[in-house]
Amino acid sequence: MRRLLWPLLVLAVLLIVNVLFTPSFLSIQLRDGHLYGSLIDILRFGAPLILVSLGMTLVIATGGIDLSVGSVVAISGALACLQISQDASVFGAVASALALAVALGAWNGFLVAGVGIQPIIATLILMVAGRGLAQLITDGQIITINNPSYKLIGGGYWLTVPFGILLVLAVLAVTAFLTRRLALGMLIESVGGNAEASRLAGIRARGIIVVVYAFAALCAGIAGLMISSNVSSADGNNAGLWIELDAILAVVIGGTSLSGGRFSLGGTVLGALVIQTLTTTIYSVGVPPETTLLFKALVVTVVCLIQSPAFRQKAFTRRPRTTAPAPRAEEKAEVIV
Amino acid sequence: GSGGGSGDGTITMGFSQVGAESGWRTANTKSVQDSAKEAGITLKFSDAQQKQENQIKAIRSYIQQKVDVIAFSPVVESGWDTVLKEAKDAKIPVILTDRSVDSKDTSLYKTFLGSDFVEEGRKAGTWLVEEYKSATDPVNIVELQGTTGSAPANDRKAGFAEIIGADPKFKVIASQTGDFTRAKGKEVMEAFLKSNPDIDVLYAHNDDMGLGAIEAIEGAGKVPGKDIKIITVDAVKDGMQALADGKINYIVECSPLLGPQLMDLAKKVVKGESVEARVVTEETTFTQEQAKTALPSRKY
Amino acid sequence: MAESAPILRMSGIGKQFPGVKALDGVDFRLLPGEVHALMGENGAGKSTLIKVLTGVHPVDTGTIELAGKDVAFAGPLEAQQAGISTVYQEVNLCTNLSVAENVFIGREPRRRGRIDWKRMRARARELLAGLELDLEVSAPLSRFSLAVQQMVAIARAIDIDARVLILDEPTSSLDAGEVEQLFRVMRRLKAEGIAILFVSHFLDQIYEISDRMTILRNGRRVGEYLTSELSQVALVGKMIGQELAELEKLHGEVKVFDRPLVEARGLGRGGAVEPFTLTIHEGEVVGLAGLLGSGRTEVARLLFGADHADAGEVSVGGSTVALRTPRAAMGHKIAFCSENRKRDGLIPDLTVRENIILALQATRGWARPVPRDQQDDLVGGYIKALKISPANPEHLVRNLSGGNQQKVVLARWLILEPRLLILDEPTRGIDVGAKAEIQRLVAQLSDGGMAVLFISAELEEVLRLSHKVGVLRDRRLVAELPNDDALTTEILMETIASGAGGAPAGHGGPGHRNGGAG
Amino acid sequence: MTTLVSAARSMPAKYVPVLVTGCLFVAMFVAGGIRYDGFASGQVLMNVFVDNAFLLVVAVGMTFVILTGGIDLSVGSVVALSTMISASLMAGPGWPPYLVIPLVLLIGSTLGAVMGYIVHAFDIQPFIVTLAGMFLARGLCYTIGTESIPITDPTFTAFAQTRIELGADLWVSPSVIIAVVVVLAAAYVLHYTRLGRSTYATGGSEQSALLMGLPVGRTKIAVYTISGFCSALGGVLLSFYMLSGYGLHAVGMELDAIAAVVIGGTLLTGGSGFLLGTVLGVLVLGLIQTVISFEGTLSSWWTKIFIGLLLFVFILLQRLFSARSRT
Ligand SMILES: Nc1ncnc2c1ncn2[C@@H]1O[C@H](COP(=O)(O)OP(=O)(O)OP(=O)(O)O)[C@@H](O)[C@H]1O
Ligand SMILES: Nc1ncnc2c1ncn2[C@@H]1O[C@H](COP(=O)(O)OP(=O)(O)OP(=O)(O)O)[C@@H](O)[C@H]1O
Ligand SMILES: [Mg+2]
Ligand SMILES: [Mg+2]
Repeated sequence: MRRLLWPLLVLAVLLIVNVLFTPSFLSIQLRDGHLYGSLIDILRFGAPLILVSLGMTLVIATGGIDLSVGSVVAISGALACLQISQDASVFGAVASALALAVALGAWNGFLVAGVGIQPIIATLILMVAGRGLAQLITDGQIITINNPSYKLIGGGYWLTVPFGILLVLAVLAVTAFLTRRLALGMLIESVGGNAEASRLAGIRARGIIVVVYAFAALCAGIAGLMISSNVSSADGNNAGLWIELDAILAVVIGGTSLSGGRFSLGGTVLGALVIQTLTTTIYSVGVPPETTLLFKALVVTVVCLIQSPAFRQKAFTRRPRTTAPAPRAEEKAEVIV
Repeated sequence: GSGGGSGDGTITMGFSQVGAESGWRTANTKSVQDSAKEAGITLKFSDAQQKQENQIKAIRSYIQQKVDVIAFSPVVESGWDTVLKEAKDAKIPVILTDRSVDSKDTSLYKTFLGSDFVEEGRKAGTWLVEEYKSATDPVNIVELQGTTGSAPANDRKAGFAEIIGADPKFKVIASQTGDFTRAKGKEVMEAFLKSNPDIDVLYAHNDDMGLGAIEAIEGAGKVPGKDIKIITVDAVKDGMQALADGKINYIVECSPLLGPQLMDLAKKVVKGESVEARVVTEETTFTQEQAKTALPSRKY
Repeated sequence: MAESAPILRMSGIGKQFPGVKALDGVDFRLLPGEVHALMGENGAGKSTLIKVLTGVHPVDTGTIELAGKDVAFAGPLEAQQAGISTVYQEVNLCTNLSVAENVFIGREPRRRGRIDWKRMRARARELLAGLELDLEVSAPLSRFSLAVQQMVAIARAIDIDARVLILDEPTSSLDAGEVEQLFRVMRRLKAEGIAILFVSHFLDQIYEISDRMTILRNGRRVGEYLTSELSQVALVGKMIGQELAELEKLHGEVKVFDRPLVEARGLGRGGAVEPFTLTIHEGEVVGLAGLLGSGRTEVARLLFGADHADAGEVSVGGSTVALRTPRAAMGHKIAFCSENRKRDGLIPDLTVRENIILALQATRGWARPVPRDQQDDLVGGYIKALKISPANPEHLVRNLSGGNQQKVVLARWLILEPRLLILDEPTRGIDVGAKAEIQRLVAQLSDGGMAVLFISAELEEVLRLSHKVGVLRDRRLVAELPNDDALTTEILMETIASGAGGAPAGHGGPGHRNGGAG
Repeated sequence: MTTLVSAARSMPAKYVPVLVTGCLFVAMFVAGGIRYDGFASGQVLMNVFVDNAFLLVVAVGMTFVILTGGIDLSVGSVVALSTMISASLMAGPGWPPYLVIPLVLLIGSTLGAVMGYIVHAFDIQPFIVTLAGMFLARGLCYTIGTESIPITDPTFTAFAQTRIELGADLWVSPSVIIAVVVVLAAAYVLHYTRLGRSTYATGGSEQSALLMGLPVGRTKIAVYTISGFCSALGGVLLSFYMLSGYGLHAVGMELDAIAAVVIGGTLLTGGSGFLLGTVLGVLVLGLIQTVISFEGTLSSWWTKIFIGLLLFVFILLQRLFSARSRT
């Protein structure tokens, strides 16, 4: 996988920078029967982003985009916490939150595939209204809950490993199975690569698009549960704010083109890890908040430049080039008949 | 019939809120709405979703709708002159809540009702200085700032820095934005804990970030409130609970319950009575003991 | 013809793509006032040579001289400015723009700095009239068939004042009449001293128009010959490196068709094709003949459910069916290989293997993948049968040569083993060797009971393959002729021109344009 | 002689979406007038312009970029940066506006040109390049200062508070005039210049445009430069509107601009759309905002849900009507 080489390199450089500032950065200990260390933190906090990005990858591969994932994150967390705060069972709360997420995703898919609205606008509707919905559920307050089994999802550990990481691995495995073992991946890439040709090849593009948006929303829903469970509270306004942007960025860093077609799940995971590592680096290196964004701009620029073959070629090989003594062809005055 | 209420005696107020970005803000909105109902004032409410341009638009539309009085919580201090002048030309009095504006022409608004964020920062600093009065070792402080650039973040940081700056033993070893949210507060604190082995004090610009940080501290095997002392601002219910539980050491109140005071002012202003140019909300601070007594009656 | 100094000389040109050596030390020269044919099998490197010349790809080795000066163009823009006008193989126009703009974009007539739309449209109309094409020039190009688009691309290229004109397979979907128009213009340009580089897989066209030819095989130059001195047989031999067996007669014995497979009754679509009635029997090959834009493609699309019919009905195997989507048609084992491989066929970013099994996979749904070894068997088989090169199933389709891409699309549909296979210009851009192979395959399949609807601008091909020929004119099915020994291309041409009882085509007045269309 | 393919006489088919959008806008305005007192006045409509002049200018730049099939996420931050630079230069060193404004426009255009160059020369996806630009511009704002800086320059304030009376008790701000001029100029460029036409061609098919010998690279750099210029100009107009510079101004404005362009019927994949559509898109967003403020009793969350609903109904009707009239 040569494509993944460059994001991997950037990730490595970021980690090295961290080690220079915090020598113990790479160490992982067992504390209270939990794995503990900065690397674990990156995975743990990166888990929701990875999930959202996985769903986003498939959406982007169909040539679409989903701006509503952030709102779905908030909605699912809000609904689950609301129910738990009203003494519903954790299982019921989780199930209904995810069901709602899937329904919202299917709605997006319906607008895109059924009504034919451009994806960015179709999902913008839910992005705006969904925030409102999440706040409606929480009544604008932060719902705080205290439930150990719910806490497991985003803040707990299982066999010393943070449960969130296991959850991500599971979703990743399922996604990889569906898309790479079964034929879903090829059909998605085909629809994203050339929609009309796919239709004429007999692919049911509509169904696939609805499934993909629903899947993205499901991933966002799980991420929402994780985020709210991690802090034992649901914040309708701030949960998942701007996560769609980070997710799209992760997908793009991972080498998937925004114009649809080929996608790479591994690349996306790597992209999300780069973003999360960058965030952690900013905290632990002590970049002042005012310059955080400059730092981010710098890293993103470097990442995208280094990933570009054109840039590498221009930067590392210099080939002299003769140009034509180009006599400008004049326009014809007369039309030849 | 919405506008021109002065004739039939009922007052119509246009209120432009910043947004609903936090529980604090929601409590603020609710307080305004409830008190308006109690005071018999017709309230036109609009949410600007954090955007100054939306607030300007809303105010302009209130002028268009000929309300009796306009109240709003400015997103930012600057840039209100134009629209306030329009309000003045239309002879509609304006009340500022929560934050002031920096206009030189003070005739553009009748009064400003709200908290003083710098003062809140100072109160937090003062408690800290008092708490470590006898200590000689350096005190390592980490700070969780609010949203970069937002007024409370700027002012609470400045007020705090002003007080502790007097004594070189207080050192802010790390300061980072937590966007006023629990999740970010937790995430940033985890990173702080990894890169800075000995943290003595955490100053968070609001309760929510403090609450997130508490989870991070517990996760690192330390005891919040003991190993690391915690100061926050706001005094929302969850924060007060943590304070009473001994996980937070000190909270500076920033009260969102401006509604009753606002309605009183509005009535006076509409009648043409003179009001004070600056009305400070009644706010206090809480220690752990005070929290235990105050908690049962806490509304938000 | 007197040998003057070459206007263009390429020497020792080499071009390496990842995994493929597309050009290897090729020498090439072009004289002013000649039509020079570049010949070779699919994937021989013809298009690559053209792209390297015009700066689409940088050269690896070798030099290019234009009028005695060394040049290396950074892109088509520079090449164009230096006087090289090119029609690339795939129709490369902006279909979202109007016809007139496609002809003139980049060189729009202007008045006081602003584009003079009126003059531009007028000139476009005039220019196209020179090719005997009467189009609504302000309509977006996407509305027109591929053949028309090809003509527009040609019109654009010949209007650019150039010293060198390059035409890479401009005639692949043109009918005989259009080709004649093109040749007329080419002869005139040639007389003006312009050097023309011409690529085509139609040997008759090459012999009609070209003065000289250069033959490529596997990226190497075989040699340069005067057309008059090389026989067709020798040419083919040099292209494929061996003698081509005589085209055997297809469809040996006369068959009787008594089991109708697909019957269209009064099927039609307003503005596209008038209601028609057509019966296709099992094992029968039905050819469709007609001029450019006569509605052949529309007939095919209706039968496949790619477009909605607004009149009539279709029955398959005796029972009336609704062909609302391509998927529904595929459910009845109807397959459709469209004429526009770039727009309606290929998924450029997928591999050859994936493109070939796509339709098969679509019929199975996403949950039942075609097992990998079955994929490899099928794909490997067709790569061999159709001589797809490079013979690597994991190659990206976008990197294949035009002819090889066409074979991939064909393979996709052959693999399905449908009961009715609709082929719209299936041999577009395919070399002589492979063309014979495909024709043999079609004949073989129909002998095995498959019905074929065969559309081609090449009447010989239609005649060779079909049992029955439907003739379209002005979007109307005007005749259905049994392909007995009496039917010749001349008769066919006559039918096309006059229609069954229709008046002979006049010269393209505006009234003519909508003739026949409802 | 050849049989000819005719184009049906449905020439204005490409104008249908814009037409439908326009009609729906009018319908929405009428509905508002029926529902709310004081809504159906000319000044309400004028205020939509006054309150959205800067967005209009920004959306014009975005239209260029989207027409080439690209996207520019940096516009909001560049707007903020422009307000910040203007305010700080006038407040600190006391530069006069006639120096500050050209400088700001230059900075915006340069930022755009650099992004366009990177997109073109290194073949990197516009999304990621302009996202980096977005971080950069916003970061530069904070480096200048985290507080909001008031603008007190007399010329500036005078300009900001000028009202241009249109008669019949209607007025607009000078910014509206500037925005209208920008729209007209942009429409001219798109329709009557080679740059405009190669913008459409590049969006239709970049590869084809390249093979047709169009200056694709130059076009791409040009559209991002235009977008940068428009954002900077939008920033100047926003400074007039707000009379302050602030790093948190115009957060998320890129989404508003993109939404306006797309609502106006421009395809995000490029190559198809009209500037008039963008104008209508901005007006629709503005009108939705106005409806919200006239509604006046919505809680914060109902506000969002209501905006979403209005948007949904609008888009749905737009789709349905343009689909129907096409067949
Ligand atoms: N961009 C590319 N990347 C990789 N390989 C390429 C690329 N373009 C062409 N090739 C390869 O170069 C070889 C020559 O292709 P080229 O298109 O020149 O053939 P051609 O002679 O024009 O064939 P055809 O008659 O089918 O058009 C082919 O093997 C093709 O697969
Ligand atoms: N209403 C219309 N207005 C303009 N053009 C149309 C219209 N309907 C169809 N066309 C164009 O004309 C073509 C109809 O001709 P069609 O392609 O069916 O004929 P054909 O015989 O296959 O011609 P060709 O050899 O050009 O492919 C369509 O492909 C389309 O591009
Ligand atoms: Mg070729
Ligand atoms: Mg055809």
